[in-house]
Amino acid sequence: MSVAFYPGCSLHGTGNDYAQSAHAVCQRLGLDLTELEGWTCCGSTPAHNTSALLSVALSAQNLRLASDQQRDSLVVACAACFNRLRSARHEMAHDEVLRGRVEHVLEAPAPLDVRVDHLLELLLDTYGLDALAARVRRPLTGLKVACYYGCLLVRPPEVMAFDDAEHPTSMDRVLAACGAETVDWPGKTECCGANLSLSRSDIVVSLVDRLLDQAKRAGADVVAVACPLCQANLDVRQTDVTAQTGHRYDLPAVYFTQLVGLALGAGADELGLDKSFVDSRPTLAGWLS
Amino acid sequence: MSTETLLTPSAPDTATWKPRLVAFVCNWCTYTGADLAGTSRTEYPANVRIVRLPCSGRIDPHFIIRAFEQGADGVLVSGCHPGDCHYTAGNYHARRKFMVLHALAEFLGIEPERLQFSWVSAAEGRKWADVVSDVVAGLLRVGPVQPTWGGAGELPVRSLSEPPRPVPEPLDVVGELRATAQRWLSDCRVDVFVGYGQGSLPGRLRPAFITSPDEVDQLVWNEHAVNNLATYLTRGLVKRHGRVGLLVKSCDARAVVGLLQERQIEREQVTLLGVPCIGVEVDGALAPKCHTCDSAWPALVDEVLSAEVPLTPVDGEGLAAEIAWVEKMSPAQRRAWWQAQFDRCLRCYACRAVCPLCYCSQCIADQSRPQWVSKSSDGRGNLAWNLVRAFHLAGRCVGCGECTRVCPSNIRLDLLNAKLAQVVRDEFGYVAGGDPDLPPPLTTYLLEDHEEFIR
Amino acid sequence: MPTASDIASEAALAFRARIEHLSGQTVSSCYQCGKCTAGCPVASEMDTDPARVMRLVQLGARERVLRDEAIWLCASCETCVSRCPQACRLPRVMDALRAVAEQDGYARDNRGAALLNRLFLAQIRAFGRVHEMSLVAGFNLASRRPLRDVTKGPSMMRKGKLHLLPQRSANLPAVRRIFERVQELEGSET
Amino acid sequence: MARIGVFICHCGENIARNVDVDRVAEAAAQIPGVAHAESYRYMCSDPGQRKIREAIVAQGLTGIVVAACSPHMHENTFQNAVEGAGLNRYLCEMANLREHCSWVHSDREEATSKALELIAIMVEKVKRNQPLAPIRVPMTKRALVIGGGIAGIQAALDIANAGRDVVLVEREPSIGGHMAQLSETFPTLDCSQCIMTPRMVEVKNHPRIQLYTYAEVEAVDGYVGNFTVTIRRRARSVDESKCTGCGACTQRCPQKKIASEFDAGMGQRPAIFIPFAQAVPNLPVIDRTRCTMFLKGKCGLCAKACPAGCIDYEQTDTLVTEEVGAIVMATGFDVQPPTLYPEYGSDPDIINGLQFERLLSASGPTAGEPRRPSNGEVPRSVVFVACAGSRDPARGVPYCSSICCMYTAKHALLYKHKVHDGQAYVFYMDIRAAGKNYDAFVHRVIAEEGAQYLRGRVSRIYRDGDQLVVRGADTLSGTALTIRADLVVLATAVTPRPGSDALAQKLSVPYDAFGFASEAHPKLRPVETNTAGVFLAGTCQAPRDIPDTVAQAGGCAAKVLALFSADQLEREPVVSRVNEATCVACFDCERVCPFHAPEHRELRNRAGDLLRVVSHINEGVCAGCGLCVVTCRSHSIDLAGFSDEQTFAEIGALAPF
Repeated sequence: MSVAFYPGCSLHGTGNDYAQSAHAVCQRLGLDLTELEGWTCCGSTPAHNTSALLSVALSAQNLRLASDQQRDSLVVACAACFNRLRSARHEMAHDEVLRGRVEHVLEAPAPLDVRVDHLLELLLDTYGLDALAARVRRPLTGLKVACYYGCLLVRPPEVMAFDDAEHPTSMDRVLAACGAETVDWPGKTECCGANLSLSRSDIVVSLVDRLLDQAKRAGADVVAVACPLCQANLDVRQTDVTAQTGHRYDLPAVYFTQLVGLALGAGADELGLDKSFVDSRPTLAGWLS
Repeated sequence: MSTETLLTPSAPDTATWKPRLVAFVCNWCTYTGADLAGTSRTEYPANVRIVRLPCSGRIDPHFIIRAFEQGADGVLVSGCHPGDCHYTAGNYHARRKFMVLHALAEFLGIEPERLQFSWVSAAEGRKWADVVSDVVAGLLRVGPVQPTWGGAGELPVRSLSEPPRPVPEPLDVVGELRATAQRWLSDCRVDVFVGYGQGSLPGRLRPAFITSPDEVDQLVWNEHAVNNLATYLTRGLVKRHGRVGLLVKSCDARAVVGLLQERQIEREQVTLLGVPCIGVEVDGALAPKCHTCDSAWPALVDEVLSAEVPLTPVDGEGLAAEIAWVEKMSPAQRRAWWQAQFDRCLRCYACRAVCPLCYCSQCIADQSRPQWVSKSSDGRGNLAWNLVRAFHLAGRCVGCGECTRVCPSNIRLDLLNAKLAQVVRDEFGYVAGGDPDLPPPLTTYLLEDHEEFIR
Repeated sequence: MPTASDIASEAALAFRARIEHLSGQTVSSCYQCGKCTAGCPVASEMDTDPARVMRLVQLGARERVLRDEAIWLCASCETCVSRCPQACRLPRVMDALRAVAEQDGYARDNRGAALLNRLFLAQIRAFGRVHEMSLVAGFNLASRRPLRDVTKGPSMMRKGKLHLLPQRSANLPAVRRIFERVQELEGSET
Repeated sequence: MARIGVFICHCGENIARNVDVDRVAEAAAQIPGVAHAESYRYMCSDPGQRKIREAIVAQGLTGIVVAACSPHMHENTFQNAVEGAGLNRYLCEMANLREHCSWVHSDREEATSKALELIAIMVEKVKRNQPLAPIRVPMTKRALVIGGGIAGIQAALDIANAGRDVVLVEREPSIGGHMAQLSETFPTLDCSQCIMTPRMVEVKNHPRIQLYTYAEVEAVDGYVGNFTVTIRRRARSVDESKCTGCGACTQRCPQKKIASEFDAGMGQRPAIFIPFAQAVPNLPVIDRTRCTMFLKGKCGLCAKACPAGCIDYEQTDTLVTEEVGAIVMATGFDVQPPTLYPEYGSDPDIINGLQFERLLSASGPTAGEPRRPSNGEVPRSVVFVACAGSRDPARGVPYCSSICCMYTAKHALLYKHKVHDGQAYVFYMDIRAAGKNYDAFVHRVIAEEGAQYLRGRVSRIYRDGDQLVVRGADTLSGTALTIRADLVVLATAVTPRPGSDALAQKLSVPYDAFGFASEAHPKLRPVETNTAGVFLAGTCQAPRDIPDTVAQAGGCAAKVLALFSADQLEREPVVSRVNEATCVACFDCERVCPFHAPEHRELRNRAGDLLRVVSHINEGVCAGCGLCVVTCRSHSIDLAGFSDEQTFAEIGALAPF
């Protein structure tokens, strides 16, 4: 199976620590994570806010590139891009009228031959938990992790077909294979406010406040995420939370790839652990040799 | 030469032509659904005429044929959704029959728009109106039934994909055959033994009915033993003679299975002597049915003659290739092709006489109140007869090919039979002539039977 | 406030039909159970909660719903979708409302999500990708709050999370063509 | 020579507006065989019917076509009218000019010509109609009632009290059904067991009722008036003739921690148990799936404890056969478990309404004190969620379960009565309180008892420490709200009893997509089914409350008694008949018939020698679907009223349009 990696805009910007750690993990596991050549923006929320056709077409353009480059699967790390790409594929497959319109816009047949997989699925299904566990050098024993899936990985369930939409465990299983103890907490799939971060940061602050509170009370040392937007909200907004509510958490929000990389023996700089606002290094010191 | 077509053409003035749609509907769901369309004042085209019957299970394929004969441009068949049947299962049975009919119509080149099926519940007034509008729109698209003559004559009757093959030397079993028959008759195991005897023409065999051990020398076996002796296995024969011994090739034995299933004969009334067969002759070549026959040995036997059977690989596609060849034609071409065939039908009913599974004491083709099939040998009657014959054999024909062999007009009845056997196999997972304890496929159903062809 | 005649008017019905068409959702199937509101992360911030937005669309209360801030607050988190008893994809309705609000000029003064959408798409058009730093800067400028999050930028830059210059995708022409053809197709339909 | 009369109805303006009735009448008179044609404003009215009767007599008509509305509307009316004039009622047909023509086609020209054709079609049919006589068959005047809940009990008592024998079969070890499990009943707050128990005892002591508990219907053969029912009596492992119900065995059983079915899992029972104190019969039963003796082959404590020596580990199931003439299906309902929605999760403190009933019942595991299953404490805050599975086409059931609004209100009230300082919240979508005094009851719960009603659904429930967090909405104020609760009670959907679909199949009763048995007509034949002689009582047909169930059960009893009131059965003569001369006895008819109507008939000569065996349709069983007719290749079967000849004649009249 030939895969191409779709980073998306954020992983080339604010989420570059996600990209960095994802590459570090895949390199150690011997998984090819070559970037899709000439990728373009998936359109994200602004596109589907504006035109359903534009949204699907912008995503389909990338599927088309992958198809032209003879890739079987597009692997995505950013939950938001993943959602757009998989939705676009789903909608083209299930709505003939839309498919026709997209084909008209792309001036090419709909690229339905390319699958869209999330990095978690790559680890779980392609690589396998047993194989992953066998590669663990520094088991994360004793580290309590609250896995945060957010919205876009799992919803809508009919489209995403990713895990159990209300009680997902994919990330928990991956991190458990790395030796971490994942906590059960009610915030797993609650929304962090997503791109309201720019336009209505006050809303995001109150949502993040609740999430951090729940994670903290569940006993988590860190929150693990799979989306640059979630990470930014949970991490960067912690100072605003304190300013707005007086609650202080100091709860690091790290990418799950950073934790997996850690378990596989990668160093802090290689994983970009230096890049978050709430420094995770003190918490993770025990596993940073 | 008949100038009528598969579907009686109207002579339409295209400008004012209005499609004529006949709807056969069940009383409880669709008729009531159409009532609801009325109470809801949901307008739909006036081209439809409803014939009310108690259940979709009461909708006889003959009614549909007759509607086309009467000049309908299209027929709509509609009943209750699965699970809703007033009679619990009528629609499930109907669904199987319609599946076969649908495939048959398509195979004959009748445009799918002309024969449509739907489930409309008593609550679906809107759906009824939509279905009628849709079907009428489809008929407007395909237009009036077009005459098909001309052009058909250029098409060959037979595909050339399978060249004739030589007939192998017959196995030498005659001695053992006569000895076995003699033993059975002497031991009073059977009262009559039915095998092959020498015919009056060279290279032709006739059935031999041996009732005395002294007569067994009349029995012969060679490559001309093409007749299906199961045809003679009737209640009358049993009544006249008592227990029957029957010589069966593997294809004949399959017909016996059908007769057992349909209780035309009791198992203990017949003793089967299997003869290993590696092919029989038709028109100087290996019979078409033998191309794809994969068993020299009959499955259902009491005793079997011994012989060393050379291994011959089954490599022919046989009728499947020819079916594909027919299906590759456009619907109009197919219709013309079949038209040309049916036009030649003399209504001699040799096909009926020779078929082991056509055993009715009074065939509906001979009935006159009502007259199911027009008796004259014209386009209308010929179509009805050939459709009825094929439909009655759906899920029952064992593919012995006798009907086609005896047809004086070379009508490809075997293709019709084989096509429906394909449908029955693919859709219902059933092959005729296998297990005598299985119910025939058109007398049973599965909840999950396909219904993609039903709206 | 809409009057009874507004609600029953042809214009009201046409508005509902337009939203149903654009969203592909049967808005009239909503029976106001409120499960969307109950699970919505931002419902408490909305003057008009999601269920009520659906009701207003059912009534065809165009003016009121298109001017409502609520339609710009939906975070497209899809929580409602996964729990809706009528399997309605409410965020699609919100998308449709935003698109109509944008087309019909109701979003011109919006300094929040609508503005962000425009800037975001402009970036895709310009580079094929989005450049976060100039997006944020542009947004803050245009929304006349240039100092928002002013402390975060330098720190992000230090951490190597922001690049000064935008990247340009090699397939920028293809992206521009997509925008053109979508506009062409949708323009020809309205 | 046929003399057909055609009577065209204007239906006021309903037909006449779009169909030129006068022109149709003129043209109809020209159809060969038509001796009389006229139109009238209202054919179904008295003067209209009189016109038909007079014409029959005056003109010597041999068949009638009434061109009016749907036969489903007035076929019976006109058949009666025809019969009144001395003509056989089956010589009357209707052409549907209203529902199928004037109401759906606005082009007057098209509608008029179609109307004429519809008449022509029916004229051709009626020419070939045969006079038919109702079918009479003998019957056994004894009824079977399946299910011993309130529906079955009521039906059995009503029939037995009217002097007919009843066989009552109950699957569980005791009769009583769900009603015996309930605490108090809305809106009167009668103690459910107090009103139920005397009925149960009455059943047991009734000389005309044969009661089988712990038994199931295995097979049903035959037809209305003449059913043969095979009943499987499951082994109780207890000798019923000797047991006194002293309960010594149940006390000695070492297995004490089995979730009690009667307590809906809220309480526990031993492996040998009497389901509840007032059980009828008051006999224990061994649950063989949990009994140590059956699982490990040793124990025998109950046998040692029994003073009467009636424990019998060797007992086996027995089959009994009963002859009955009518069957009442009263198999009842279940409620879905409280775990349907993943967003609500599964938590011991999230229970369904039936479980809460057991917590509220004086005979329940907490003696009527509401307590949290997780820790046994009295809940200070309870959230009730109505429609927790009902009216949810996406993931639950689309229908309304009908009883939840009322029992939830009752729950809130009983909870407030028992926990005075507790708070009750009720999430609801609509309050459906259409019964007598129901609405006042709900209002009382809201206004006087102080239950906080919130109009909206709950989106999510999760545990936070010792409590549950419930996130719901109140759509009336347009707010999302969060409530911390000690207990959540979900009014889960009412579904048919598992296995009732299999039973319906045995009875040849259709059922809907959810398994509820289908009545013959939703308005006019609500307790009958399409299988003659089988009737429906209670919630096996649709969710309903106790008064409706009791009323329906009474209706069933009346139908059964009416059936039994005649000496012989009379049936519609639309049945199949076999032409024995041409039948080839393949018996495909037998294979396809859903009602097992075809039988084997032996034809013998005068000397008694068997000539042939042919198919024979039992007219008492035949429902008239015509499936056998189509299946018969030799067309030796025909259907009276919808014969091949009639249908061919109809088709023959179709062309040219």
